[in-house]
Amino acid sequence: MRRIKRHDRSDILIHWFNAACWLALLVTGVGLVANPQLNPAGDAYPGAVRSLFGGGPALLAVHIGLGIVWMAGIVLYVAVNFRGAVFFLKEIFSVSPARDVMWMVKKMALMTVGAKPLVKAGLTPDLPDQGYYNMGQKAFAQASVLGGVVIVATGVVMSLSDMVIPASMVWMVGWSVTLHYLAVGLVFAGLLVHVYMAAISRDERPGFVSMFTGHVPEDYARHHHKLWLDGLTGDSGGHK
Amino acid sequence: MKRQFVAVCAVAALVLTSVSMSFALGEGNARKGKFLYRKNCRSCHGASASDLSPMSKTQAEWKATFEKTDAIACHDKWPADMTPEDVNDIFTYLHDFAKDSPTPAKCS
Amino acid sequence: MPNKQLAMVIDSSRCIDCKACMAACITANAVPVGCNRNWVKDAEPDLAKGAFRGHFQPGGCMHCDNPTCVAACPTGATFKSPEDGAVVIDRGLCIGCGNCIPACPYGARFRNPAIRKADKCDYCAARREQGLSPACVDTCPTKARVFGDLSDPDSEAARLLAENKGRLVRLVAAATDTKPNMYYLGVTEPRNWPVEPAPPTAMAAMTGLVDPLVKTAVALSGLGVLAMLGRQLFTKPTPPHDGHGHAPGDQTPGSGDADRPDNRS
Amino acid sequence: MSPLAEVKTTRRGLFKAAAMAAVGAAGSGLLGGLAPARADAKGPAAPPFESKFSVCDMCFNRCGMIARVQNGVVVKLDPNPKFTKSRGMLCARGNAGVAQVYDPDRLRYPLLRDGGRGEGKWKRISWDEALDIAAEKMRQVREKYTPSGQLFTAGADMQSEFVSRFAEVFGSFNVTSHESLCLLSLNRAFLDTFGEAPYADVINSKYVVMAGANRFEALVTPDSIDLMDAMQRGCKLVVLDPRHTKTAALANEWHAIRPGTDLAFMLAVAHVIIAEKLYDPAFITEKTFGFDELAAHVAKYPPAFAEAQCGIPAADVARIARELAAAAPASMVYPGRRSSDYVNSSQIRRGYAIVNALLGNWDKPGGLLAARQVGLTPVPADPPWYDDNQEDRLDAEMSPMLFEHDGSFVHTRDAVLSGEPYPVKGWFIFKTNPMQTAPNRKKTIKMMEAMDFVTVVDITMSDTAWYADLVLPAPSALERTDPCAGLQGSSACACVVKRDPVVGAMYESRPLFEIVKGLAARLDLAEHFAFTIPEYRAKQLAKLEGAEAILDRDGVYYNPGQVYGVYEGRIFKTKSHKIELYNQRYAELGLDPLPVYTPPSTVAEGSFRLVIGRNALVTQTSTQNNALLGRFVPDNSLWIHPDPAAKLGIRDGERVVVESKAGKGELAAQVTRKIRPDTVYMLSGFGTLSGGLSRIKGKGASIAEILEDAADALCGNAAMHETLVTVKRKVA
Repeated sequence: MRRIKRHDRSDILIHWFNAACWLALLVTGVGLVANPQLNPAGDAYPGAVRSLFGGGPALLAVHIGLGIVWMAGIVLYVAVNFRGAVFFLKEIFSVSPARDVMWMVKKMALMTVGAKPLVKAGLTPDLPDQGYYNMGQKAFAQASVLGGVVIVATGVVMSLSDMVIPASMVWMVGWSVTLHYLAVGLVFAGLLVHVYMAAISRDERPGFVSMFTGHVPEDYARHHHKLWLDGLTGDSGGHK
Repeated sequence: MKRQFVAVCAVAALVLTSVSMSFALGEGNARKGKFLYRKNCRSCHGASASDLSPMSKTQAEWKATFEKTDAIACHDKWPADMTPEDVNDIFTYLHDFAKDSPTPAKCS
Repeated sequence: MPNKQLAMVIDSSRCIDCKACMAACITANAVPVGCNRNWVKDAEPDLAKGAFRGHFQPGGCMHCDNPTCVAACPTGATFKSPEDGAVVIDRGLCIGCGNCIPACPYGARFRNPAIRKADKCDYCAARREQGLSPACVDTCPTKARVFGDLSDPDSEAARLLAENKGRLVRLVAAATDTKPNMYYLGVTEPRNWPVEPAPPTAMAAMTGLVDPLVKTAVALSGLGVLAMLGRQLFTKPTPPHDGHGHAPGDQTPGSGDADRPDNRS
Repeated sequence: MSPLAEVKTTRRGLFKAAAMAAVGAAGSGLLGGLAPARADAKGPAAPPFESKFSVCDMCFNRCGMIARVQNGVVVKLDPNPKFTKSRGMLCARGNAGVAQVYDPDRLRYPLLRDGGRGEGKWKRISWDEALDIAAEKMRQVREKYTPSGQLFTAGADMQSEFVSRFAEVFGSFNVTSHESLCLLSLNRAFLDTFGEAPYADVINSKYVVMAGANRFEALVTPDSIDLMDAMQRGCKLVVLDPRHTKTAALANEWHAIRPGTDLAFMLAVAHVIIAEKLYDPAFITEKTFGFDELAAHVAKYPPAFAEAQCGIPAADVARIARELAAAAPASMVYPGRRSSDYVNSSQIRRGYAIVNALLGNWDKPGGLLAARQVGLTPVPADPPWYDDNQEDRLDAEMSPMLFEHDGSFVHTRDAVLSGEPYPVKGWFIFKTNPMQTAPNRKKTIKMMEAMDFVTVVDITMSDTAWYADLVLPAPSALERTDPCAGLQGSSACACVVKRDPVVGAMYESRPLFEIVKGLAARLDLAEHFAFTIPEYRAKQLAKLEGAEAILDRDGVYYNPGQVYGVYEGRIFKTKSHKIELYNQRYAELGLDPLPVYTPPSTVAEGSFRLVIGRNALVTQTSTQNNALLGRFVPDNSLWIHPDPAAKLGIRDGERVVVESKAGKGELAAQVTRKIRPDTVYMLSGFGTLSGGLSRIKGKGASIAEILEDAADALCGNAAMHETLVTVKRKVA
């Protein structure tokens, strides 16, 4: 079967780099929230992580360090593969309401409650054709990008709070905490689905594998990303 | 200082007549007296065993003491070159800064 | 409850408003210009009405048992020390968000412009490490400020407290009892100055809105994943490399749906 | 580049260097970095500090303290808990001693005037050059005008005795101290009543009348602390003050007395005590002189008289008299301290002394205490005799009851200006600032101008230094080895203290002792300073065996001794050898032997009596540039009552111009009911001329500029409350 190139090396690298950073930042970041009114991972979690890292200040330093690494990695990726980045952004933010939103609604229903309710609602269970990314992927990518921007911006503000932020702008730090938490929380909610879909769901296994190999089987591409496949010319494949 | 001393001693000077000295006690130069006291007396009465300072006596006591200089215990040890004026200066110093004087000598 | 409870017992009737406590504190703790970790309040009499008796009231962070500042801190940088019951700030963990400052009814906290972080009285932790009492207590001319461990009945503070049962005053905001560990003996003035803690909107939004929202989103998403997982576990597996994008639902037995291998998902 | 610019540049450069090495003004980030181990995880834990004993120098009280030193930097000053005179406390100023050491405006090296007097142009010179010049100028003055042609003025400092010693061996009779701008009237009055200036046993008192004193703000140890302790135990405090001071605010009773009428109050109290026979007849007979004369005298001063003069209801006056007498002998009229108020202040304070005598509180718990001998041995010089010298002090003939050791600054200044009785052309000043503390600054400037050469030794560029010819930098108290000093703290203690350096002398500063030693060497007087301070101390402590070791161990040495009843079997050091209610010497000099009430000058409509004072955060001008204290008292303001303020259209916080015959000043108005409508008040220590005090420059108004000069008729103490001023809203 023909294998179609879907990701090049920098795409794969940045994806897993991003994933690793996210995991590490999440583990450390959640440990930095210590307030009985919040404590998203339970009251014992912050203490445990802090002692693991040699105290709260050390944990904070590690978290900030990881954040810097994360940002630097992404910047590097954009520098190395600028066209790829632009393609990615273009793809994820091009949403066709009729096709993509309908896809999303149907897909969510099929994945959880099955086709019956769809039929009852007068819809066919057929999913509209999708492009390079399906709408689920787009939605999560959008959340990741927008959330990422918020996370980075607020993270930078918080990290700089004791270096350059003047007294009159302390409110920014306070709001940064809130927005950082909000953004991480929402992206994390999406992340759960993403991880499930990619790593656990049998259906998406070829997509998962492509994140290592860079290639997908043609029929998988046809089934899942028909519009993309249709748009490809020649054998060279790839999305560029 | 001089004026007050004059006033204070005016009555006394009239009443008292000096036996051992040829002139009235007082009206000497207290500053010179301080110098002479330190030069001549402090070797024995200095800041050592037998402390003696203006504060050691009242004005009346100093007066009584100096009315009979011959009777002062250490009189024989006084330097030969000490003139009656010198003695009067010393008296004036001791008297002016006596413990019941208006300006007692300072101490710690 | 901490093993110890450090506290200050203040006889404000002894205070002469000389501000030695403030000067000592500034020096001991390098408190920057424009900030103070402690204070002396002045209950000025109304001279126009013939009153003349004033009252001076030394104060500072009250190291409350129910600290609203701790509740306002997102990172736990401000916490009640489990060792001695003091409310302290871990500067290394403080991210300078400023949430704690308006959360204190006593105005005891400030943003230290030199370090750009929250600051306040820590009962002179560094001095205590070296066996000294807090600078304000040590220096106070009239010994209006007494400091000690309330759990130690032999401490002067505990003794004073025991001796003055029934005439102890704790200054609290009208609607919020933070259970301060600063006790005033007998009459003290002024008394109505503590304000209601007012954590900034950012913090209120975080605890009241953002946190429930995030947790709900994560919970829903988690439930969704569980549902999908459940569906996946109880259906027959799709061949891993057939490249067919079968939605799991499609293979659910008894779902009644036709198998549509050409379904483009 | 002008020399001034050069000096300034260098100063700034040096400051930077010093700030790096040491600590900037208190509160700077640098101090933070050097503060004791902080809960700052970002820096390594600071090492534990060294603790060294010292003695505070931020005012005259000399409280024992412990300096905490870290890496050669003083980071904190704490009270010495073993120091009972201060009851183991350190006030705000004491705490601010750190900021004094690290004041960025500290003088760094000798400066020679390089422009007009007061113009602020200086040339940096070496110490050798400085001492050569100063000595040569002194030699010239001595040759031209006799040794007494050189004036010496020293503030309250543990090295000031070396100024007196130097003056003595140099041959000058003209030494003035800070005291004649402060407390001589009080000393005069009590000395002429009891034969000595007493200590008040406040802690054991049950009833204290405090007039013209503000003990809860102008701190005196142990009195201020003891007063609070006594009050906690039920002692009643009655405050007479035209101002609502913090002392008044804490008192049981406050009467806004008309300024300058305290004597009427005291005479009326005496009247009531005598008329109602509230005294102890045995005490009166046995210990006092002139009771009958007093009784006849005060018959003229019933409480109604006091009411008319003081504005205090007669019934209150009588009641206070009765309450005082009922609590006697554990009751007192607090003697006070600064009494440089009126031309008749000695007589006013005689009134205080007489009431105390009637209360029979002398030498008794809760009353007035005699000085106790601490046991230090004086180390006198053996000065040469100069035949070619003046007869007496310059100001000797200007006051009938002058203090030989203190003189009168106000009179001395007049004599310098007139050149009579003889010219004085050289002036050596150590750590005192008459330019800012003596009334009528214009005259002090003229006095400076009349001088051939003025040398000032200080730690910062005071206004006085600003007008000098040669300015020599001295180390602060924490950087010096100082001789022992004997201190008495009322009934608390009689003790000895000393100073050893806590840190090394900063910059090129040299202690006064080294300076006069250097001058003496150049003037062939070296033999009189042929000792070190430790050697000098050993002589001082000759009779106190083991004292030195105890001083090293505790920071203070106590000489236990009898506190009460020391006068049993002893005479009073007065002419009659009794407590002189009636002063015989006054009578002989043609002065009032009993204090005769003279009303203060009338304050006309539209004018005010200016009263001055200080608070617990200010020691006149010696703390004026202190960065820490400046946080509490950044400026002075004019207290003015709302009624006259309204008439004058002055609102709180507005700038006003205060003007007297002597001069004027501009400052902010503080419209407050804390002051009588006929009186205005301002804090001392502001309105400087010096360009070397960056923190205080341009702030507030100077009392010295506005106060007119008057002097106590008896002892020549400055009379600071005789000045009437007008107040106008400053027109922008």
